[in-house]
Formats: sequence, C-alpha cells, structure tokens
Amino acid sequence: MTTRIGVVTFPGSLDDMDARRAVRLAGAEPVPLWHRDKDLHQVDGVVLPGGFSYGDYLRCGAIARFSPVMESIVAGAKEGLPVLGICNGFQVLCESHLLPGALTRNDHLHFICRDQRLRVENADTAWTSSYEAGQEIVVPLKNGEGGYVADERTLDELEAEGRVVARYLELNPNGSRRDIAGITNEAGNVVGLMPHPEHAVEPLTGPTTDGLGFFTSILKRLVNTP
Amino acid sequence: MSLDTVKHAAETPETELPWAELGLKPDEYERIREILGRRPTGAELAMYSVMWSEHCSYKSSKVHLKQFGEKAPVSDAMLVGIGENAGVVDVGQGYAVTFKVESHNHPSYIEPYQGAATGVGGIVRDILAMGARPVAVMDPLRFGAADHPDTRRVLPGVVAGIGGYGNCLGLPNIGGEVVFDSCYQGNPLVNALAVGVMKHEDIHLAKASGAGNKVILYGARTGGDGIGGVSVLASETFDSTGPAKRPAVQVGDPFQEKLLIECTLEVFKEKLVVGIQDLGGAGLSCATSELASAGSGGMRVELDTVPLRDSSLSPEEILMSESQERMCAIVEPDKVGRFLEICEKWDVIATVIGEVTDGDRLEIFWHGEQIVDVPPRTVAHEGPTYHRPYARPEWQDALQADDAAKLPRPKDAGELREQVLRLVGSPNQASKAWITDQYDRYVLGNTVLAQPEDSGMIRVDEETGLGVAVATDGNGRYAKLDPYTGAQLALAEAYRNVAATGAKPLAVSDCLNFGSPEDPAVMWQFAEACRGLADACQVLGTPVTGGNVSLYNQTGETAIHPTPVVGVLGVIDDVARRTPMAFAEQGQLVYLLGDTREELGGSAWSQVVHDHLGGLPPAVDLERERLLAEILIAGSRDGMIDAAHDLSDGGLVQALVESCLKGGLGARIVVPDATDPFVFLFSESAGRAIVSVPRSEELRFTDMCGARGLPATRIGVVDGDALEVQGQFSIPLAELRQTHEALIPSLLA
Amino acid sequence: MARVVVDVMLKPEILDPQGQAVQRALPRLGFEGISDVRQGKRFELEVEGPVDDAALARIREMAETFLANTVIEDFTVRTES
Amino acid sequence: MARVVVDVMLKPEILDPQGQAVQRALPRLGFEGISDVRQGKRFELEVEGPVDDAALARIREMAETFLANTVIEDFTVRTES
Ligand SMILES: Nc1ncnc2c1ncn2[C@@H]1O[C@H](COP(=O)(O)OP(=O)(O)O)[C@@H](O)[C@H]1O
Ligand SMILES: [Mg+2]
Repeated sequence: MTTRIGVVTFPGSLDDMDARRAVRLAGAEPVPLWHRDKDLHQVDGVVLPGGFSYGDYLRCGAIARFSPVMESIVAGAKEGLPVLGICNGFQVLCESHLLPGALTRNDHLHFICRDQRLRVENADTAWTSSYEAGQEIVVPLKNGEGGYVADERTLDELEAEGRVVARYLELNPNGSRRDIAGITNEAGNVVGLMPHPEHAVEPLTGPTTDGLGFFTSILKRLVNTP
Repeated sequence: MSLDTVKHAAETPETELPWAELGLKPDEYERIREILGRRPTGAELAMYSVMWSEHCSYKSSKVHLKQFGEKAPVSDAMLVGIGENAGVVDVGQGYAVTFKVESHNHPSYIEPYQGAATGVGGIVRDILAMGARPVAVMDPLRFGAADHPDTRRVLPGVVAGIGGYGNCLGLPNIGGEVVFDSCYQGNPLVNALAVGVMKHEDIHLAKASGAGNKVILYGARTGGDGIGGVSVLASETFDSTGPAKRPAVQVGDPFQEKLLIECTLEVFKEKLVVGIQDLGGAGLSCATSELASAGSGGMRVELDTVPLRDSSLSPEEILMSESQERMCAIVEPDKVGRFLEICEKWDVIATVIGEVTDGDRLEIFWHGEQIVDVPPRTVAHEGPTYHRPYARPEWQDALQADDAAKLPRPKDAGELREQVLRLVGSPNQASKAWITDQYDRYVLGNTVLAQPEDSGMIRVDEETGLGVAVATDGNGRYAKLDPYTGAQLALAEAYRNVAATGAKPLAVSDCLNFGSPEDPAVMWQFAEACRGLADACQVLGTPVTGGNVSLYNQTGETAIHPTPVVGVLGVIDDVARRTPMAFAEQGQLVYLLGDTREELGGSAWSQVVHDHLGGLPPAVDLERERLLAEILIAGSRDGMIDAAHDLSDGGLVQALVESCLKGGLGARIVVPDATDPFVFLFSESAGRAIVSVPRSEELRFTDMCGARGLPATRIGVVDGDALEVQGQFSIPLAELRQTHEALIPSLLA
Repeated sequence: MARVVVDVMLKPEILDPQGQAVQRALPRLGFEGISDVRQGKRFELEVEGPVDDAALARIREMAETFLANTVIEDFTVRTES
Repeated sequence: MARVVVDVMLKPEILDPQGQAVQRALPRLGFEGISDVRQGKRFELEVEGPVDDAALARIREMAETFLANTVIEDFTVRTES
C-alpha cells in the first residue's frame, strides 16, 4: 500500500506543488488538501508548505492557523500524525502552538534566498530518520521572517531534550537564536523547518538532492510502524 | 456637480471641459468632438484622455514601431504577434510560451517600493491574460550613480518592491540587469519581464464577442488609485509640473494577485471564458474599450455595479482608476454561475458589470443614465498618430570623433592588474548578489538556471525536459554613441546569452526607454533604435512579439541615454543539456570564440578608468552572431562544452573572472602572439564567447568550429585558484572575489 | 461608529531589528538624542455599535488570540475619539 | 527619559491590504461587528533630555522625512507618560 502524504494549499501557498513533487519523488502519493476542508482524507502524514498564506499580512502563519484544515491537523498531530511545516508551514505550526517559539523578521530586514548549509542534529524524528545525526546538508533557504525566537528557558529545554532538529552552519541567515533552523515537538512527529528541503530533490533544479531525506524518512517510518 | 449625461452633453455644446488639464491637445479635443458629433461627456473625456495618452496610444512611437511587423522575419514559431497583451511563441510539444517586458519607470521614482511592485504585478497580469500560467519574472533595472544619495533611496526600495511582490506571487526571479549611470539620476528605469506557459489550445485573446455574453469584473475593489496617472505620468515630465500633479500612488496587493492567478487559471481550465483583458494603465476605460473594439459587437456597462473601495468616487474616476489586481472577462450567460463559484472558492470578488451587445457602440450607464456612447475603436485603436520631427543631433559627430582609442592605457603589467581589479570591483561589473539574493529563484521547482547565469532557464515539461531560456540586455552607452548599432548590440547580446546556455533563440520582446519625443534629437535616437532593432531581428530570424515604450525619461532638458532593453526567448529540447557559465573542472581547455578587434568606444574600461564616453560602439556582425549561436547550441547538445559565457561589457577579462568565481576554479590564460594584452582583455568586440572544453572533446569541437568557419582560439586552461595571465599578472580568486562581491553591499547595506 | 486602537509591540526581551535599524540610521540623518527605538504595529478598528465593556472585552480577546502573538508580543487596547 | 510615540498609518485613500486581510479573517474567527480595520506602524522613541517644543519639532521632521513615507502615509507625534 502506498503511503499517502497530504500537502495543504492555503490561499497564498506557493511551494505546495514543489512539496507534492518531493513527496512523489520520494515514492509516496501526494494528496492535495484544501484549507477550507476539514477532511484529511486518511493521509499518513501532512506537509504544510512554504509561501505567504493569506498574504502573511498580519504575521506569518497567523491567519492560516484558524483555517478549518488546521483544526483537523492540530487534533491529528496531538494523536501522533506526522506533520512537517516548511518555512511558512513552520510559522503556522508555531502560531498553532504545536511548536514553541515564534519566527520573526530577519535581523538584516531583507528577504534572503541562498543555498544554506545545515547540520541535522536530531535524526530520530518522523521526518529526519533517513539522515545520520550530525550529517551536513545543503538546501535552499528563502524567507523574510525566519528568525527563530523563544525565551531562554524554552531554548534550553529544546537543547536539553534534543529537539533542535537542524542548525545553520557557516552563516546564520536570519538571526535565529542559537542558529536554530528547525525544531520538533516532544513526540518527534511534528517538525518545523525554515529551509526548503523540497527544493533540493532533483540535481537539475536544486543545489543538491540533500532534501529528499525528509520525504523518505516519513516513508521509512510508516513502513516500519506496525 | 450634476451628472454629465450624453443627453446633457448634446444639449450643452458650449460647456467648457478641462481637456487641456487632462493632457489633450486642441486638435485632439476637436477630433473627439468630430467623432461624437457633439461635445464629450466628462466620462467620455476621461476615457479619451487616458486612452489617447502617450502611454496607451503610442502616438509618438507607433509610426516607428510599425517596422517590427513590416520587417518581421517569417517564423513558424509565432502564434500571436504584436498587438495583444503579449506575444505567444510555439516551443514545441504542444506548448506555447508568452513573454513581455514593460516599464514602470516614473512610478518607481516617486515611490520605489510600490512603483516597482505594481510594475511586476502589471506585467504578470498581461501574461495571465493570454491564457498562460506565469512561470518566471526578470527585472532589468537602471539607477543613477551608485554612490549618489538618491540611489540609496531608490534602489533598495525598488529591489524590495520587486522581491516583495514577485516572491509573494510565487514566481522565481531568474535574471535581469542592474546598471548604474548618472544619466538615470532622477529617472531610474524599472523594467519588468514575465514569462508564461500554456498549451496551444489555451491561448486567450482580449476580445468581446457574442451578443448577450456577460462582462465580469473580478479581483480587487476599485479605489482612487493613480487616477489620471496614465496621462500625467506618461505625457509630462513630473518635475516640470511640480508635485501638485503627482497622482496618487498605487499600492499593490500580491496576495490578491496570487488569488487572481489561481482563480483565472481555473476558469480557463473549465473553458468558461470567451475573451479576457487585464486592467492596467487606464483601468476600466482601457479594458472595456479594447475588449469591445477587438470584438464583433458593442458593449453595455452599468458602471454603478463596480465594487468600490471608496464610495465617493465619481464615474469618471471609476473609469480612470488604476487600482491593481483586477481583470475583466467575457463569459457566456450559462457559464456565469460556474465562473462566480470559482471566484468564490478563491475569495475573489466578481461582479457582472455589463454585457456584449449586437450594436457597435460602447455604452456606459450610471444609475440608469447614459454617460458614455462612443465607437470603441476610436477610443482604443484609432487614437492620434504623430509624425514627430526628428534630426540627428549636431553633437553626435563630435561624440563619435572623441575616440576611446586615444585614452591612456596601462603602462605595464602592474597597472594592467590594477585596472582589472578596478573593473571587476566597479558598480556595473561588480556582483549583484546582494540584490538578487532578495529574490526567490527556486519557487515552482523548475528553475534550471538563474542569475548570475547568462540567461534564466525554466523547465516547461518535467517528463521530456523541454525548457525555455530568457535573457535581457541593453547598453545605453553604446546606444548613445550610435542608437542604430546600440539597439542591435542589445539584441545581439541577449541572443548570445540565450545561445550560451544552449537554447535556440526564437523571439524578442523589447522595452524602449527614451527621453522626450518632443525633442527631435531624442526622436532621432528612437527612430534609429527601432530601425536597428527591426533590421537585426530580420537577419537573426527572431520576430518582435511585443514590448513597451517609455518616453519622457528626462530631467529638465537632459534625457537619459537612449536605452533599448531587449529580451530574447529561446527554447531547449532538454534542459539537462544546458550549459552553465562556471568553469567546472580543472584541466579543461578554455577557448575564445570569435574575433577580437580594438573596440573600446563605450566600453566599461573607458567608463571605469577614464569616466569617458565617446567614439563608436563595437561593430555588429549578425551573421557571425548566428554562427556563434549555432556552435554554442551544438556544443551544448552534443556535450562538447561544459561551460560557456558570453563576452559583453568588460570584455574577456570580466567573463573570465565571472566563470572562475562561479565555479571556484582558477584559470591560466595565455595572450595569443601578436596580440596586445590590454586589447585582448578589455576590448568589447561583439560576437564572442568563452567556453571550456573537456580535453576528450577538443578535437571534435575545434573541427566543428573549423568546418563552420568560426574562429576558435585556445587561450588557456582551467587551473589553480588564481586568474593568471601569463607574463602579465596573477590575481588569487580570493582577492578577485573580495573585490567583486564587497562593493554593492558596502554601498547599500 | 467608534474607533478602537490596538497597539502591538514586541516584548522588551525580544530583539527588534526594525527598531534597531531605525535607531542606527538616525544619527546619520542628523537626528541625535534618541536612545532607543522600538517598532510595532497599530491597528485601528472601526466598531459598529457601542464600545461598552463587553465590546472591549471581545476586542481584548481578539488581540490576545489573533492580532498579537503573545509568545513574543504585548498589546494594549484603547478607545479613541 | 521621556517617550515619544509616532503613529504612521496609510492615507485613507491608499489601499491597505494588511488591514483588509485582518478584517476579512475576523468573521471567520467569530468576531463580528468590526466594519473596518487599518494596520499601521507604531514607533516608540526614548528621548534623552527634555521633550520640549524644539524636540518635538525635530521628531516631527524625523517622522516626515524618515519614519513615514508621506507619499502614501500620514503620521502623528505625541508624548506618552
Ligand atoms: N535586477 C536583476 N534581477 C535578476 N537578475 C539580475 C539582475 N541584475 C543582474 N542579474 C543577473 O546577473 C547576471 C549578470 O548580469 P549582467 O552582467 O547584466 O549579465 P550580461 O552581461 O549577461 O548581460 C545575469 O544572470 C543577470 O540575469
Ligand atoms: Mg551574459
């Protein structure tokens, strides 16, 4: 049976097509999910893609959080449904309080698009098990509000519990606290990531194919769980 | 004021209207009275004045633009030519591609962020209106001196606006230009290009046919944005009229436009649309009159049904408003329900505002009273035509006589090295990464090449690898020295850039940025540039499919350099065969293709080292450009070359530096015998490129060049981590990189 | 119709790059004597009906759950004439 | 140290996509009765020395030339305790 991964389209989502392509290249079946639709169509996992949901006019992800589909996703995530939020998706996860902290305006105040080196710190989450802990990868990064912030206690907790999933190497592109590029919840099923692994899945269109691991990880996990 | 109805206008012929304030000339106003057989109503006057403005009617330029059609080479690829929102080109496998470049110069000077943002929004709607999914944007930009305080105001705003809008639309930015020259102080050039892809059967046109079909306005509500903007902005220099006449600035809402795109593509997919037009300059005046004029019947519009953002707007203002993110569709009555449903799905407001009639008039009503009754063609397509006087300026001879050959040259190898560094660290040759890193180049996942490559390349079909490449170029310095040749050089460069990546050039779009057409010298530059471009397109077999003219780019009496910007679109059967610019492997051989003559007029060297502009621009040999392109395409297709980079401003040394830095590999270069090292490195002879050839392919490659008669000179090898010109100098890549990359951030960050 | 204003500012302990950029630019532009700048958001809400305690309470809830992200932002609500 | 607040709002005739997005979202979140939302910026400036007329005049100039883009925005300056 093929693994079905839902990819949500909010008005203003931009990388939804790319996320579906990445899911397909990883060998799973992408299932489009519509923001107004509560029904998750029995998917085995969900990707919240990048973009500017609802224009990101209030705060990134702030309006998307209240969409019908998010109600189901929040409920599902609490039951263990694997959810990956990329960029705007990460922002939606923080706004939804599935992940702690928030993403703020880049410290240099510009949108930045670059090929970013990362270290995968935690290779035990639903979305990172194809990697080795400590593995270095290069994937595109593109955001205007990607600076991860949380209070010191939360940051310490994330570190202590190994919940920092990925960290920026060589250059911190947005002023994220402790070079954090991605985090996970306590259960490891919800992951938020600022860089874009879905743009590094084909040699022709990405700087590397290092991003594919996020999408194969979920396959591996679902195949292995009874 | 009471409503100025058609009836009232007929009864009050003596009423004076402010036609002069709206930018109409006495004879133009007289002509409107003749057409209507009475005085126009206020609403009619509003429509004629915006539609007959320079910006909408091309009244000064169209006698020259005609040549693009008359001299157009026969091309099987051309599906839709000049006159529609954008041209459409067949790229094979059932796909068609549309692209167009447009200017938003004056608004971007007044309000850089919004001016540039709405420029992107406008060109994307043009592409969408053809039936295509927009897939990429590019932004040829020109600013005043890099270190001028106003450049610090204008440039970051423009770049943020282009990024803010394009990134939020989800369109990769795949290339453009950034040029600094004090002639653009006070007149920055913000041109924007968009590319779209569709299947042949999805091509849509802007015409209203079928009596009884409904006219649907959808997208943003109409507000007081840019009222009169078209006529004021395009027909006057704003500094001469003072700030009082500055129109309200238009604010873009890229999120609304993204919804408009998705919603429009969905109604296309369900074949719900008979004709469609975007609302840009001149807003509803333009959309209704153009749709009706191009269609078979007339049109009746109930203007009071238009959804407003500001309820105090008068009918004239509604007709002239340039509120962004709106489209107008013609839909059969039984499909209206489904059309509105799709709009609702995307949270897009849609309103039936009128219908196509079987008459031949455009009639507009306001709460039941008729305020417009005009033959639509007279508004949209039969505006005034000027044969403005033009004359070669008397200073042209002196300018051309002021030959760059006489400028002092570097005395020794040390000075040569120093001038190389000054060149690659000068504003126009320095890396633009600080700017282009603010643009998303990855979104949609089909970007195969983006800046700083020679052209941007987009995959069109994931299965077959079919793709298109686009490059834009323009060199105002060359065009100032000789506008005919300058326009041809712009085309030649863009054509060469497309071929350098392995794509076959197919078609052209152009944006002609000039000073005031009322100045015979400027008009001559314009006429010469059109003639040059049309002649060159004929030889290269690349028809002009559309474009844009921006006049009145001047401050007081001083015009900008004549600046024709040319975009070339090419096709490549399999993007996997593309050629990037970076040297990729140590030991590969570097070949220089083409002939190097001593050509320094208008060169980057003459600007950077001597602040000089004089002499003649490089000579153009279009047959040579064709041959070079064929070799570059064959080399790419057959795997004979691993890197290619065209030579343009800055000459050979600039190209070498860029190819080295991009790949992080050095090169050892040998100056050929009997060649002056300075000329070898800095000359800007056209029709040249460098390639890197794997040793295993050398014979095959040189045989091909030999057989076809293209000079190919082995000038060195990819090697080490410095750029070394033997017997002259060696510069470590780290030093080159520092010089090349540090300048722009130091000026702007 | 009455206007209610909601001001949203980053909490003091959260870095405010926009405010800092403004502050850094001021001396260059010839403005001295500003020791700190914070940049936040101001929302102007036009309220139908009376702005009584109940209405204000609802708006406070709206600010808390929606207009501000209380992980990083503080807000104030007030009526304006 | 005194605080001066500069509020910057888009001019009424200028499209405010941010405010509109908020307004459109409100009914969906169960907040009715808000007929218009405008979103602007709020700057809090900490001023060294006395906030006298001269200081306010300087800040007004700063707002005019720098904090606000008067092509599309209006601003107000006021002291806050
Ligand atoms: N404003 C811009 N936006 C996007 N890309 C740009 C811009 N300016 C320059 N570039 C890119 O930088 C590269 C180098 O620019 P340029 O030196 O003008 O190229 P060329 O010499 O081929 O005309 C090209 O890939 C061009 O597309
Ligand atoms: Mg080039």
